[in-house]
Amino acid sequence: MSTDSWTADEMMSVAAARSLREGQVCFVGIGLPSVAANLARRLHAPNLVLIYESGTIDTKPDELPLSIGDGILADSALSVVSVPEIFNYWLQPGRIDVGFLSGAQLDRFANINTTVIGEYDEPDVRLPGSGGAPEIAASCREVIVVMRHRLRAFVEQVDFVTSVGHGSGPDDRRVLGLRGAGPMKVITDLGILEPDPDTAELVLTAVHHGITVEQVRAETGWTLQVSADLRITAPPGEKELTTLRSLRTVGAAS
Amino acid sequence: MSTDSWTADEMMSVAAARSLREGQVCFVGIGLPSVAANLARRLHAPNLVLIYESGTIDTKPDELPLSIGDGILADSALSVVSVPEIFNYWLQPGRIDVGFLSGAQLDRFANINTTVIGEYDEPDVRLPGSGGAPEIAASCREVIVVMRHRLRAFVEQVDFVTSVGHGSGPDDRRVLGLRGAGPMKVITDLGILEPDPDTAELVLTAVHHGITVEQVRAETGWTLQVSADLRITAPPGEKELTTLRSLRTVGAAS
Amino acid sequence: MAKIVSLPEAVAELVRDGDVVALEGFTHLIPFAAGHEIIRQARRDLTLVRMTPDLIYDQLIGAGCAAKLVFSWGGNPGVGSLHRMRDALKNEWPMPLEIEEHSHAGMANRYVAGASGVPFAILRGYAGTDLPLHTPTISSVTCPFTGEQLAAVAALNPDVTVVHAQRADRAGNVQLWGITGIQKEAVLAAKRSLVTVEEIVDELTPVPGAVVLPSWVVDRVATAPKGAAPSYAHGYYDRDNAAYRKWDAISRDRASFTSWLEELKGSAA
Amino acid sequence: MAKIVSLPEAVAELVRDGDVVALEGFTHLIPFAAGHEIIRQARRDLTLVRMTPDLIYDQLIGAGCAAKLVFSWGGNPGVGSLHRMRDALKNEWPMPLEIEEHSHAGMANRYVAGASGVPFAILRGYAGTDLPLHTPTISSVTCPFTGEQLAAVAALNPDVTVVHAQRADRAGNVQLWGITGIQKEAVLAAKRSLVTVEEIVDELTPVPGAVVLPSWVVDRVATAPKGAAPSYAHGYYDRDNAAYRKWDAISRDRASFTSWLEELKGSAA
Repeated sequence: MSTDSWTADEMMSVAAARSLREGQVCFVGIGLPSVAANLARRLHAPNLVLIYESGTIDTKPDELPLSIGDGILADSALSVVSVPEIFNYWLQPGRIDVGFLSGAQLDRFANINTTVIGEYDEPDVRLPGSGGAPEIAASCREVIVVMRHRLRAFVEQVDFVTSVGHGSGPDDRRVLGLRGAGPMKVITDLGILEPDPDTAELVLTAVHHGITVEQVRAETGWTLQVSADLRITAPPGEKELTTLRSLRTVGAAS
Repeated sequence: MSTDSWTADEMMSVAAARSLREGQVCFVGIGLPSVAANLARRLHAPNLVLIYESGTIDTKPDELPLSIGDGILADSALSVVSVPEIFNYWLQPGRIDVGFLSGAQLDRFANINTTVIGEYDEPDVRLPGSGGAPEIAASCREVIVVMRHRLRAFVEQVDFVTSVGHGSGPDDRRVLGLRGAGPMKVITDLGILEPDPDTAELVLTAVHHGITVEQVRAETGWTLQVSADLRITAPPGEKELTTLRSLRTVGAAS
Repeated sequence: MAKIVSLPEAVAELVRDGDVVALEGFTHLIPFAAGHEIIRQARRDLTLVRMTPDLIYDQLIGAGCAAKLVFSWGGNPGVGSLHRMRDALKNEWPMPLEIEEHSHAGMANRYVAGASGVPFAILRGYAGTDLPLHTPTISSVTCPFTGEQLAAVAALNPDVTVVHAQRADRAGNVQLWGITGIQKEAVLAAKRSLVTVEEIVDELTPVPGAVVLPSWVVDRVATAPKGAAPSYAHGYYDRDNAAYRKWDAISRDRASFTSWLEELKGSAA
Repeated sequence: MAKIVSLPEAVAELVRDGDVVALEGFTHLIPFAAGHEIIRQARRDLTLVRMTPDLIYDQLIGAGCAAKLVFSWGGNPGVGSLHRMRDALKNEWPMPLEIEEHSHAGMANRYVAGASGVPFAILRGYAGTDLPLHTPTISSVTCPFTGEQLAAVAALNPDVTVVHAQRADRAGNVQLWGITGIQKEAVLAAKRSLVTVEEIVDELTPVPGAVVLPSWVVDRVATAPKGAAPSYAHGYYDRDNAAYRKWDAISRDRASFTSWLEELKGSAA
């Protein structure tokens, strides 16, 4: 694949990487968030501090971990602590800048479902469950969600609230005692959604280069509002693409 | 000093050491308890597990520590853990066999005072305070108290309950939710006191070789009951005395 | 003091039908060999506890050892779903499976409470999520100083905890390092504990980041070289990622799983 | 990110009159140099927090820096009493000293709660003792699962925590080992933090048993070689037991203490 073209997933990873700022402390989930965070560290944010829920603090893996507790995360970490410690001392007090999450379903208030599709007791699809996500969503200063934009995933209301975004409106996080700001950006393979400051509903604030608002709407399960100053995401630069494509996952065939 | 004679303190340390059994896990305070525990380890209990509240687990110091956090305790430990961990994971759940304590005042129910002599707000003597003692007294399977037998220290009722012995009677520990058995032996430089199974009041169960009941009564601030089968503590043996006398304290002049 | 015995002996002595059993190891040092021995000895009605039930619990569930699963994230890390777990939940094959579901923070704190000898732990968690509606071991308490409400979770005290470690000494003191996860808490919270180790050595030389479990909090130590494979043992062998991917195919259908199971039962520990 | 500055700068920037200040180090790594700099800069009305106030707090109290002491064991370890603390309590010299007294387990859990961002911690403690009668930061809570009553202690969140460590790297990451006590919790619980170190090195090579504090949870790092003396720094120098004994004589009377104080004030950090 040349750097003249790129996949939607690549655009998503690049956009997500760009959303991280140098020196931030980032609590990273496995999968798309891990790709984006490790890409940012190789691009504009070499001192991005990566924390994984397995207890690895300030880890600088050469390759992408396949699982949240890969040995490469421990080997390259400044410090490895126990699992209770990572949640109680590091995540819970609100000292993490950015929580990076993904999900199977996301709704218009950016609530996330990774538990079940359908009823809890008789699910259509049983998903892995919570993991660290509920408390990442609660306690990080802000949350960035990275997930593919599909109609079945971007729903009016999630079937199960695994991790609270903005609940059912702008005041819910405060009432619930959640101290972080919650999801401030949802970065997809089509564009970027951000909560409206007044309603907390996700609105489309950017479409990626080559994507139309209609395409985004077609994959969104609620009547998507579009920001008055809709931006167009700059396409991936050559350095972004070559760096992203050079990221290898541990144990993967080259 | 020859091994034909010994001091009252030496008799006390030897008697305290004898009270520990091989393989027991022992939470040790500094001072007299530390001397006795380290003596036992060199005599009949080489696998006695010593734990100090500074976080050192299964420590085997060559010399006696001067303070609870001496480097010699860390150097010779199987494991060194944090102070919260030593209290929460190791002491609190009741996995320690013996807690070894001392005090400035002790009363007839073996309650211990290391806080103040006199009124709390206007004390005659301000003592160091609690340290780890209240929870050692609460949570160890049993407690052994080692302290010099003096009238001003062995009182009808302590001025301040720093660490609960048997409260005010046999049922108090259960009511208070204290799970260990509490002080089962008070070893002094004159003899040994043990709680009466029915009343929980300390009674004299042994006098040390050469000590009379009258001597003990004269130094006890309540009407001391004497056990029907009062024992006489065997005098320190040669090996006990030479081992005790060979114990050096870290940093002390030899 | 820990007794050093063979793995079949250890499982026979410690793990009983109906027990609450935790096999812990956060991605790293997962006690696969011990789990397989539990399958071979055909334990039944176990309540299986684990933050991240992955292949080993998929295998135990498929083999019919489990009546209940207590967990916070159930998947094949980096690969996908646990098909045997799904089949048990959806189709009660080979038997019904009850679940009790938490977040990682909740499960971690449940073990901490268990290890600490207190009946519950507090955390900032679960607020606004749907989990408390389904999980009775989640409640709340009010701070007596500030009036603030916090989540409370019930302590976990397994009948048996099983973990895998790099090594033990001849007295049964255990040492593990790398990502140490929740293993210390899981062992300290348990009524009985079994540690499988890569090797038994004369002396435990200090290792940076190591957790040491003294012999007197461990009931049985058994050697099980490569006992964490296909997960990994830091400093000994790497994760067998191919085996994780291969499990996806094996576990997808009952026939291929059943032949895998027959093969396991025919092998020795 | 931690800024690396001189000790006088660090104290000037972080420690303010009226602050709640914790200088921690459990017998080991006691931040004497930083405490002496606080005396030189004549801070006033501090609430001094420390599990084991020993010589350094005796000195701060005698120098008139403290309005209140929060503690669990106050003595000269292995020697005897703290005479300046006693004089302040009994005779209000050089000024009155309020106290808030806990057990070690209570103080440790207060720091844990502070580091964990929750307003209180629970423990099995204080039951039947006289401490709760005098200490308002001790209360109780009822377990929502078992109905059992447990002690509750209020979180400690100092304005500033000061600790001493063996070393830091040039980015301000801190490493300490040996008896690590309550230092991690005390730093993580604090609004601001200062770490004095024996030395700054290019790279923090792993050390068994070491605690690492990442640069981004530390505000200032200052080199202070022998900054823990007369306590000790594991791997660097031993405890000066003679100095501890000598303090007993110096601190016994106001005159000898005052001349000690004048000498300290005349010396540079």
